[in-house]
Amino acid sequence: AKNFEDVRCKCICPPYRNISGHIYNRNVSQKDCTCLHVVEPMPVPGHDVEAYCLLCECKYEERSSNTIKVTIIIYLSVVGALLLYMLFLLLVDPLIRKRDPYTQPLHNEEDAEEVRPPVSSGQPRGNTVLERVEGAQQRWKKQITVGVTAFYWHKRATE
Amino acid sequence: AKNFEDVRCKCICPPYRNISGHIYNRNVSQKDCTCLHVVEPMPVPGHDVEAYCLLCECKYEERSSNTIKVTIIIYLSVVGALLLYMLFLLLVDPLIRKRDPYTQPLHNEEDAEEVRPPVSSGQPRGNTVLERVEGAQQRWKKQITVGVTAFYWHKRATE
Amino acid sequence: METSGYLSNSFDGLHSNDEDDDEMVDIAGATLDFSSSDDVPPLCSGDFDEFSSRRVSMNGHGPSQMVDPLDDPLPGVGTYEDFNTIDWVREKSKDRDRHREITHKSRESTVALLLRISDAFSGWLLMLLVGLMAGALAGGIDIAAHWLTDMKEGVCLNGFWFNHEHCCWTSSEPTFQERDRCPQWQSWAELFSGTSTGALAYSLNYLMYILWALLFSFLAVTLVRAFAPYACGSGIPEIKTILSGFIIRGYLGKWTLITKTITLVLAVSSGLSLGKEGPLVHVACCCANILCHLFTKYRKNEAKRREVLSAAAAVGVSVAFGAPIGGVLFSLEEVSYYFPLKTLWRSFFAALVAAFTLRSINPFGNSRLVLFYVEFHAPWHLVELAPFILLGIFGGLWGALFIRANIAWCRIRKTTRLGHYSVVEVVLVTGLTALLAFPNSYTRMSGSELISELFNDCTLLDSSQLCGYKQLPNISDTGVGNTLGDRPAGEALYTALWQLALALLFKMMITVITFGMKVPSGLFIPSMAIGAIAGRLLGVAMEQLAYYNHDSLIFKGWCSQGADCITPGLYAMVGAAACLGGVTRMTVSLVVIMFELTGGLEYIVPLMAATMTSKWVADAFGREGIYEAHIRLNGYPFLEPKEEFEQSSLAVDVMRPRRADPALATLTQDGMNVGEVEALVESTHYSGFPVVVSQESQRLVGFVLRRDLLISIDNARKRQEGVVSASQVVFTEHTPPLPPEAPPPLRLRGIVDLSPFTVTDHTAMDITVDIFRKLGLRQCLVTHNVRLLGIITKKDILKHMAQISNRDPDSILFN
Amino acid sequence: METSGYLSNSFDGLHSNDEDDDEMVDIAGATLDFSSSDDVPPLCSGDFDEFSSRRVSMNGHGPSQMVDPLDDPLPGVGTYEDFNTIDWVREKSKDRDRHREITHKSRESTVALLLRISDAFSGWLLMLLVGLMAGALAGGIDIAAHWLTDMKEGVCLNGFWFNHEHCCWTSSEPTFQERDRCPQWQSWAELFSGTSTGALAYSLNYLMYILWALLFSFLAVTLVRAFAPYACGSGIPEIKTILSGFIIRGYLGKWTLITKTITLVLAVSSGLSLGKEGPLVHVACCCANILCHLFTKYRKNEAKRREVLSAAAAVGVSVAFGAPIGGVLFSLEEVSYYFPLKTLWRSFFAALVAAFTLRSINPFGNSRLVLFYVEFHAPWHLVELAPFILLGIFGGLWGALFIRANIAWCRIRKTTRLGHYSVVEVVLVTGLTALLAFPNSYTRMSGSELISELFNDCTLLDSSQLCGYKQLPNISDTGVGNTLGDRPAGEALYTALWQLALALLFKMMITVITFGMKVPSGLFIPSMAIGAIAGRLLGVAMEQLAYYNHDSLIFKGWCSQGADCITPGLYAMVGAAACLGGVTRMTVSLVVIMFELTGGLEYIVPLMAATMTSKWVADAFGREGIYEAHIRLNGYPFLEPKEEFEQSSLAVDVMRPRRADPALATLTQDGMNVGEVEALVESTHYSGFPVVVSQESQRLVGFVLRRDLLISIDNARKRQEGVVSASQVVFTEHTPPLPPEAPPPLRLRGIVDLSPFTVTDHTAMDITVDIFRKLGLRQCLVTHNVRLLGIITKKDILKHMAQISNRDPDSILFN
Repeated sequence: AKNFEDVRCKCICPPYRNISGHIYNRNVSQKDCTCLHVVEPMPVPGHDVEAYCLLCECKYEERSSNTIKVTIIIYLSVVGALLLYMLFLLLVDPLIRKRDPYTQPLHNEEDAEEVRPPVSSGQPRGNTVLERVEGAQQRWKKQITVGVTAFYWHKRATE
Repeated sequence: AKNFEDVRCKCICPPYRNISGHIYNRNVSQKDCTCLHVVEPMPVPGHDVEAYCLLCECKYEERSSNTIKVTIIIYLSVVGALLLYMLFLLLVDPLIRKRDPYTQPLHNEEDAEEVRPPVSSGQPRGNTVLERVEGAQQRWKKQITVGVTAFYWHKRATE
Repeated sequence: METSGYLSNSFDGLHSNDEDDDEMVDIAGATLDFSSSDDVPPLCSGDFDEFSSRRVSMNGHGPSQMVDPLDDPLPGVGTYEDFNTIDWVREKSKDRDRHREITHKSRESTVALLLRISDAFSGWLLMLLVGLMAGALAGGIDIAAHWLTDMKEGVCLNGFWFNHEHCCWTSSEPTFQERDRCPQWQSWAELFSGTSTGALAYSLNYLMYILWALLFSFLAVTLVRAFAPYACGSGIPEIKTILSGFIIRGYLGKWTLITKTITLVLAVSSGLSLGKEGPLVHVACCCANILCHLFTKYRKNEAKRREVLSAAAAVGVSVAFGAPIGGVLFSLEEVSYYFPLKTLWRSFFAALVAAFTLRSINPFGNSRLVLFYVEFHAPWHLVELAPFILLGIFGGLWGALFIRANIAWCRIRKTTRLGHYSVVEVVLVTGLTALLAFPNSYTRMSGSELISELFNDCTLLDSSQLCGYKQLPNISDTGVGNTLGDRPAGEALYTALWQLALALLFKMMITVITFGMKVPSGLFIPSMAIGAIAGRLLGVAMEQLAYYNHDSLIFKGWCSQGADCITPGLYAMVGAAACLGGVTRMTVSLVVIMFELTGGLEYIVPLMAATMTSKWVADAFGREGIYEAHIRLNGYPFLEPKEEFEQSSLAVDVMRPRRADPALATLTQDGMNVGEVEALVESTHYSGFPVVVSQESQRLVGFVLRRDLLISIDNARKRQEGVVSASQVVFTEHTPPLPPEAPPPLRLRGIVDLSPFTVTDHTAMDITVDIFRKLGLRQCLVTHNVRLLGIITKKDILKHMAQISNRDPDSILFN
Repeated sequence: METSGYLSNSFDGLHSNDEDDDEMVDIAGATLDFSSSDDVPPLCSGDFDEFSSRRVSMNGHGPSQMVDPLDDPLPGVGTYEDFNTIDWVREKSKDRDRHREITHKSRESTVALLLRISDAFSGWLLMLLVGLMAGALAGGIDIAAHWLTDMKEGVCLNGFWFNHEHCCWTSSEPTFQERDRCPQWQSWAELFSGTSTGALAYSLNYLMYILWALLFSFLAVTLVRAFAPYACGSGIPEIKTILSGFIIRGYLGKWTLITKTITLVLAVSSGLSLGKEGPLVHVACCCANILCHLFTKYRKNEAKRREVLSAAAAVGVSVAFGAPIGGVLFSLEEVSYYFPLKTLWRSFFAALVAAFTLRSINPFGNSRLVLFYVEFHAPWHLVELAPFILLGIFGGLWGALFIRANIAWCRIRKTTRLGHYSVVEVVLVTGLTALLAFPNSYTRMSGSELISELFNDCTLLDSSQLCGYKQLPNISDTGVGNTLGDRPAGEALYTALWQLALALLFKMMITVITFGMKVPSGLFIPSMAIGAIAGRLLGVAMEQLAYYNHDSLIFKGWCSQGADCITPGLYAMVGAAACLGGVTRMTVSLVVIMFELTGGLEYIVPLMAATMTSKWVADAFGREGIYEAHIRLNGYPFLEPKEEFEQSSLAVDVMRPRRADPALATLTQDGMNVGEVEALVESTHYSGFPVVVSQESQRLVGFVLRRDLLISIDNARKRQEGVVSASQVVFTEHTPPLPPEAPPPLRLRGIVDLSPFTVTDHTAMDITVDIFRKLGLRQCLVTHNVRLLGIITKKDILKHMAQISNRDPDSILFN
């Protein structure tokens, strides 16, 4: 069911002879959205009504205030959640920093082990070839997201 | 300069109350192409004019009768020329047919000799390889334009 | 006699180099003076000097500098025979060489710089010219066709060149009910018998109608037969094939253009169930091809010319429907093969210019580009999607049925003796059409007028039979605006519906046998008319349903009493789109064309729903649209870019020679003499030969085309001293040491393509097909561990594909 | 610490196979529970069985049936590393194999048949989902951004979630002059001090405006930094690169989507000179990428996924401008690399669905999809083309200038220490923008509102400052209709013009430093705003000129006294198109977008003239649009499809190894052991190795990718018994006889691509570049008389092209 607040018929009537412009706004159904129904009181005498109404523009509009409400609330809660999570990370940061940074990432890798190729743990870590490949990426990342990434990689290494 | 005949303002007025529909058609300039200027005599009393005019639709239209005339005349003359040429070919046909069909095409080839590769006359005509290549084309032409091409090739060979 | 005609013709074809598309001139236009001015193109005055300098470098006394294998050293080398496929890579490479040379020269002098700039802008200039010419021609065709169509009915006393509408243009006689009646326009009955009513007048008009129709169609088919057999049909299948790289000389030539323009008007006016839209595309392409001769850049390069032709196809649709964007999308979706972004911009520009030209000619006198332009903005409801989808299903079914029936009929025409009586056929069909069409007012009027009437929404201003609703007492109170609420159908409307239903059946029958006759014939208008009739019928039915059941569950929310909730004109539009979509399988371009016709975005969703449904339904019965079906019927070598290659075969399965065949005919890079080469060439019919290091190793050096080889050898025998059958043919860069008494060798490295495309024998065919499509190859060599195994040509691929889908591989006729 | 972070990250990257775009989840979302549900995709339950069966066939006890070299026998084989380019041919071939298998299976059982049908329709279903999701997100973004923007101004007492307009929705208080004032909406000054006028209220509002702006931008940049650095910028350059085949993991992931959506609203609301249009394209692509995970067909195939992403780019523009056709053309012209016809239909469908979804959400409450939808049909005169072309020149100059200035600024940001202070930079720029923008009403309002106001034509119903013309006495006599004739400018209009001129200057300055900051930022709205201001200024000037000189030669014919002959809103529209065209170098798609915005075809010619001029002028100063410039600035491996390759170099000039380099590292098909292979792989950094018959003959067998090789060897060492460093690596089909005491050989034929692309050394580079572009190759081998000479990779080509145009070849960073 449509909320009664969510429909309106808005008539804009420009200045006519000596009557100044006026905006009329009423909650009526689409069928009744005509100048004759909405413009009340009619500022002109009977024989001028047709000419006056000709100049007016009536538009029927609908909205959904519920959609607006829900959207705004969802938006605010997501922003809030993100901010809280960020704060949490910032607060926990000093606590974690004391621990060995290398033991932490394993938590992730264990989860994903089974779908990853089993070779992942057998590969030597400090491989020079890999390092060279990584070099280019590192250069890129520095150039593109320098500053941003610093913060972010730092966090990752210390998680 | 615009021909006076080439502009019109056409107002179509639908049935209104007890007046039947009517079409008004006048040679007026674009500026004057409004119901008030074109609908004469006005079938309704003064206070109804605005309402009546609202229902009428006035359209200003232009054309160029010269363009039409010239187009039609050009078209007819091209058709005529083509028909005459075709008749000519049909009439001359029996006369030419008596001569050797092989001597005739040379007339064209001599004209175009200089821009064509000089090899064209040295090549043996009844080459079997060529015949085979041509075979496919012939098959195609028969299938696609059979009947039509018969007439046309026949003419070509006998020109 | 016929055979000799073929031979000398194809012989010309082999050696023609510059006047590539105007062979017809030599034939039909022998006494007209076109040929000489065209055979020596105006911009190509230095031909002779170039020729002699080339000859020197060709025969290689002195160090050869020809690093580029694609240089064309002889006129004729690097051109193609009729009914052959071009090599896109070679053509594009040639153009880049040309461009590079101009760029290089432009650094040297100001004149050359100016030449370079003019070269860069010649593409845009050409587009401008194409747009202007095609727009003007379309305007002329519109005016003439209108006039001739009305000629069947009567004549204007004001001036015989006016059609009915223009005759009554300034008259104030027409009344609201009979809008087209004015004293200046006299029907034949009025003219002959003085009366316009009664049985006598009716039969007189009937007779005149049939006689004119027969005359027009007879003239059309005779002219087509006499001057340009290529002018028949819609031309779109052939243009698709040409754009994909095939060469049909004369198909886009001057005689085709003139004949098609003239006979198109006649064919449309004769009242046959055909339209001018498809042929307009052909006309626009002819214009483009002829104008290409003005610019060296486009005259000499088949690939560049095809870019222009793609744009011209867009121009054709643009003027046919007044839809520039739709035209560009049509060219992109339906017609073109190679459509780079540059072409996108240019074709858009050309389409705009053409539409603008047409608008300034103003053929209909109402500033619109098409007769059936509509302008309504009535909203539609989501529930209406159901009937729209129904229309889509109808369109799809009709499309599938039409294609099957038409192809079957065309096959009969091709294979039986019926094909020999094309003139009789056309005259008979016209007579039948005219006989059946006259009594029914909806078939008597031309296709565009019918569509226009069906698309039209009934307002207070309309008085046509289709708007014959019962007058409600309170009509004048509905107030401001010209729209009307739903009303019950009246007597007149019921009559109209019956007539429409009969017209639908008649059009469906007659279109099947009309399309493919030997007159210019487009398919768009008949298909749209059929769809529009079906749509209008459904629309009126829906309207009445809504009127009588406006309180039922479905209609309650949006169809209150007196509201204008169903627009039958919209249904007609959707139906037209659906039928056209079912026949041609267009989707996006069709929606855009329809939406440019209506000028509103509101109806995109209904149109899209209908065309998509139509395409899916039609695809369920057969994957091909009418154009692809005709391409296959005629056996053109067309590699459908939309079709996916599903089989898992390898290159080795498709290549020639097959296992049982004799070994591949190859040339060695040295060691063969002229006589041997000639013997090899003449004993085979291949269009090209791989060059290998030696017969034993089969290591690939390059590829040489039969045509280039023949021309070069013949030329050398004529112009170069001492070349005899015993002369060695050398394809290497440096001449190997020869015995002192040997005749001078013939050096032919210049014509060898040193970078032929190769794939390994393990390459999957789907990848190979992709390469052929995307790069536009003509042939590709197959190697295994760098040993030459065989060759795959486009024709081999097409044959393979035909075999897979259980068709006759021999239906592919050309290379 | 940083280095170790990089390493372990990239190490993950090397071995991640399924969860290809969600690496960010492991990092930022460690404690959220996303990762586990995503790493094992819901539709891929049979992974384990497949794995073991594959292993058997892999190690080849028993006859190997692997004729197809592209089968992926191991998880990880056939995937790509981060920041690498995909091989389109391999991916497409993989998809065809998949499809063939399904087709084959479907003949066996009904279930498989159903699977096949669902597979065929999954593309359409995916498109539907993408359209729905992107439309819904765009609606949410519109609503939230509107609300937050108005938040800078005041708050609604009816409910804090209403923006200014919706707050006054039902109120009958607004008057004709002050349309947006109602008691429910309280500005901050009213709320705090109770008064709405006076210096105090003004300063309070000023302060609150700045504070909110600072807060929004600070939040935006912090969230981007914390959760998804990839969410910054417009995203179009990166999407272009991704669509061309590059892989940037996480760029289209969940975290990027969430962060971009959230921060886009914040950034737009903060009043910075940026728009939401570009980022909406990124958001739509993220949606598409995430939804791809639901369908095996798209999850596992990089090429198929890119087809979906192309469609998603169309969806993004469709919802940004309410222009479905324009969106499709934008994707085609500007963004996409590989755009088959199927994608055309699908993207059109998705764009329609998205537009429909957005319309049903109705974010602006007026059934329009964009704020600045206009609807006027005033005619224009041919003479007006001159000012339109002037606007085109302005747009072109501004585009060229903007690109230079912005790239210079971004380079400074990249190379100096400024880059380290992104948060400070964003906050400072926001502060500056807010400080300068508030006093001028035309900069205070949001970009879309400004454009909306500028596009608007002045009718009797309008009361804005821009319509401040002098009232003529006989106004009410003009009669029917709402249009007005030209009138002299009044006081209010002159004020507005001054403000507009200042706004123009300000916008031009601030946009240069805004674009490229570390917040989501689109360029369409600021560019259009600048053009619209310039256009409106010129339009009003023309109008006044016509009014005061309506008897002069130029205006006489069409500008009679009291006639409405110049529409300033149209000039604003043309100016907006020209500036946007100058910056992005779009042409057709831009015209179509503008024409969908206006809903009328009348203005195609003015728009086309302006955009074409703009493009030509801008191209004269530099060939690249802003997106290409950013791609090059970032060194992405992007092979521009529009650019022509002009040089006459040959493949042999570009290939590696060069003459001075050591010979090409190749593997032999047998005879090497695991240790040797590993040593070779580790001593080089090439991403692939050709396999030859023997080192002496260098006859090519195939090509094997480094990644596949490494994964296979490592896997074999772990899982297969007896594989040690001395085991022979065998790439042949049949194992050669080995000495009895030798360890079992490692058979790796399955990972060899037996049909690598080869060209001869004589192939011109332009052809090679064409092959790379059209087929989407990653590398190509160079042979001479079938002896392997070297290899050309995409990177080599890009480096070569950079060298030709005198750029630093080392700016190309990736493969």
